[in-house]
Amino acid sequence: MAERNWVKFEFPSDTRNVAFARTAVALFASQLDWTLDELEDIKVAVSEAVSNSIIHGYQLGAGIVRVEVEYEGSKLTIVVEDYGQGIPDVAQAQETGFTTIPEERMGLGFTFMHEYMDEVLVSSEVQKGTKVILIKEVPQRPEG
Amino acid sequence: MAERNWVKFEFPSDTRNVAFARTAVALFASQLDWTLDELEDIKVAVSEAVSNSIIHGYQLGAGIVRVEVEYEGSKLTIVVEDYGQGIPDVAQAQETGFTTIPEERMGLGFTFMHEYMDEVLVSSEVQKGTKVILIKEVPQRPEG
Amino acid sequence: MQCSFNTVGQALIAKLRGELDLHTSPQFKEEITKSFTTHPQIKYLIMDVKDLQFIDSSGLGVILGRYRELEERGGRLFFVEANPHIKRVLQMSGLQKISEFAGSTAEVLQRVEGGQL
Amino acid sequence: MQCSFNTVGQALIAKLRGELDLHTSPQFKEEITKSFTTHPQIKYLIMDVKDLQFIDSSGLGVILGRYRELEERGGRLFFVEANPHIKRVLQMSGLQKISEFAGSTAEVLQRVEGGQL
Ligand SMILES: Nc1ncnc2c1ncn2[C@@H]1O[C@H](COP(=O)(O)OP(=O)(O)O)[C@@H](O)[C@H]1O
Ligand SMILES: Nc1ncnc2c1ncn2[C@@H]1O[C@H](COP(=O)(O)OP(=O)(O)O)[C@@H](O)[C@H]1O
Repeated sequence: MAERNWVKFEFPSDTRNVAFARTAVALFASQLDWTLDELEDIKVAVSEAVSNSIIHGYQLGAGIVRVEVEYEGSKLTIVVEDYGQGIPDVAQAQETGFTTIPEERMGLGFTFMHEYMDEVLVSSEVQKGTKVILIKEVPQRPEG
Repeated sequence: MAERNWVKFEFPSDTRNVAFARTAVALFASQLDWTLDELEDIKVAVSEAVSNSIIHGYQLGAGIVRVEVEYEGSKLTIVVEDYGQGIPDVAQAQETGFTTIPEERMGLGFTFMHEYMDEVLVSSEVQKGTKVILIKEVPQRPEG
Repeated sequence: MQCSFNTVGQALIAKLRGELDLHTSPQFKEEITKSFTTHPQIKYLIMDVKDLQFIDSSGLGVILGRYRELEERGGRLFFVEANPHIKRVLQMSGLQKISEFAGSTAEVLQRVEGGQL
Repeated sequence: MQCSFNTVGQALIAKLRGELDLHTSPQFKEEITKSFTTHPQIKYLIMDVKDLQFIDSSGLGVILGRYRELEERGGRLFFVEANPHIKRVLQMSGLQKISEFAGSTAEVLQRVEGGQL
């Protein structure tokens, strides 16, 4: 059981920062007792959420992406937030294969987030921005 | 020559976060073309500055540490800031061997920062906090 | 991310190293598109992903784009030495249904050249 | 950070793995202090730092603290298989003046047991 800890960071919407964001989150998350595979899962989910803020939220233009990572006990919560164009229908956006850029994208970002995390909560307001909350618990492991 | 980029992060004053801070800074800094040794130097300097905020700034109590990393061209600037007890005499504090906790510490933190970075700027106000600016340029390397 | 390309008859072998994501996939897309244009005979794409350390849906999107072209040419897509993480991502994306995993490039080439495909 | 201890005659061999900083040094301090207390015969401290990946002034402080005790006992401090980064930190801290680098633990033990010290 780990005592509560957190980090918040923000960076410009720039594709160079996707790798930084997912690796920094995994670095902080590694204060908990994940397997390497679970850390890889967390990286994919963060990569998808941050990429979405950059491509969809800011349409590859200027903007700020904020990431918060927090844990308490065995529960890890990651918040990825942008102040970009927002999502009109968050349920539809999360359907597998749904994408507003079909020429380029597969509509799998949210599907990956749901697959790799225990819980994904999306809230968004058009012209205001989008907030994605990713939750994952360290599984109970047999004592070794 | 790298186009400007930056990240800001903040976390609670907690010794668990020293390793996170130095590794996250090195991770971001690695967008520039450092050698592994130079990245190691940056890690030591950040480790010293963040440790100082936690031990001296907040005397191992509660508080927030803020870190900003920014680069443009070949110049990397790191700012480590706390809102803790501050330093009455910043020149004296930077003397090799000077420490206010002689039973435990060696007074080498600032010496390491000066040794490993090109420039170190310290500003502080008693009861307000301390800001340390660490600057390092990627050396010109022979084309290879 | 680094990628290198090699053609053997109708096969294009693309070797990826590093991380394929939103930032690095445009470079990969450009280079593989160039290979497809300069080698119109290509029907088999062999992705050597042994040294690929990370891939997300942005990276997969570029590979799927190439798959569509292969399909028009009546070709096939192979992934060589995929680690479990990459296998899982491919499975989830559905790319696995339209492609095959293989243990080595040589093995795929043998099948391609032996006319077993 | 993990540390393990071994005594051979008057020598204490401390093997460090991982990162020694503000967070991890209290644990190391506690364990090495215990070893010094339970083995009052110890005069030689051999720090095996081959697998030590990081050290800063907080980590060095703990080692220096032990050095002071060794000095009172007329002992010596050795660093075995220090990488260039760790050598540099030790040099800058002045700890190098009061200690010696060695290539292997066996080499130091030989000198200690051979009465060459
Ligand atoms: N941060 C965001 N800001 C605005 N729109 C978003 C954001 N994230 C997702 N979306 C919308 O949701 C759709 C589905 O997202 P996703 O499942 O990640 O697939 P993809 O990124 O491949 O389009 C996107 O095409 C986009 O329209
Ligand atoms: N962030 C800080 N807040 C308050 N005091 C500080 C801070 N950083 C350094 N100091 C003061 O400067 C002194 C010297 O710092 P340093 O060279 O890092 O050595 P050490 O940490 O070993 O004491 C400290 O002992 C402390 O009094």
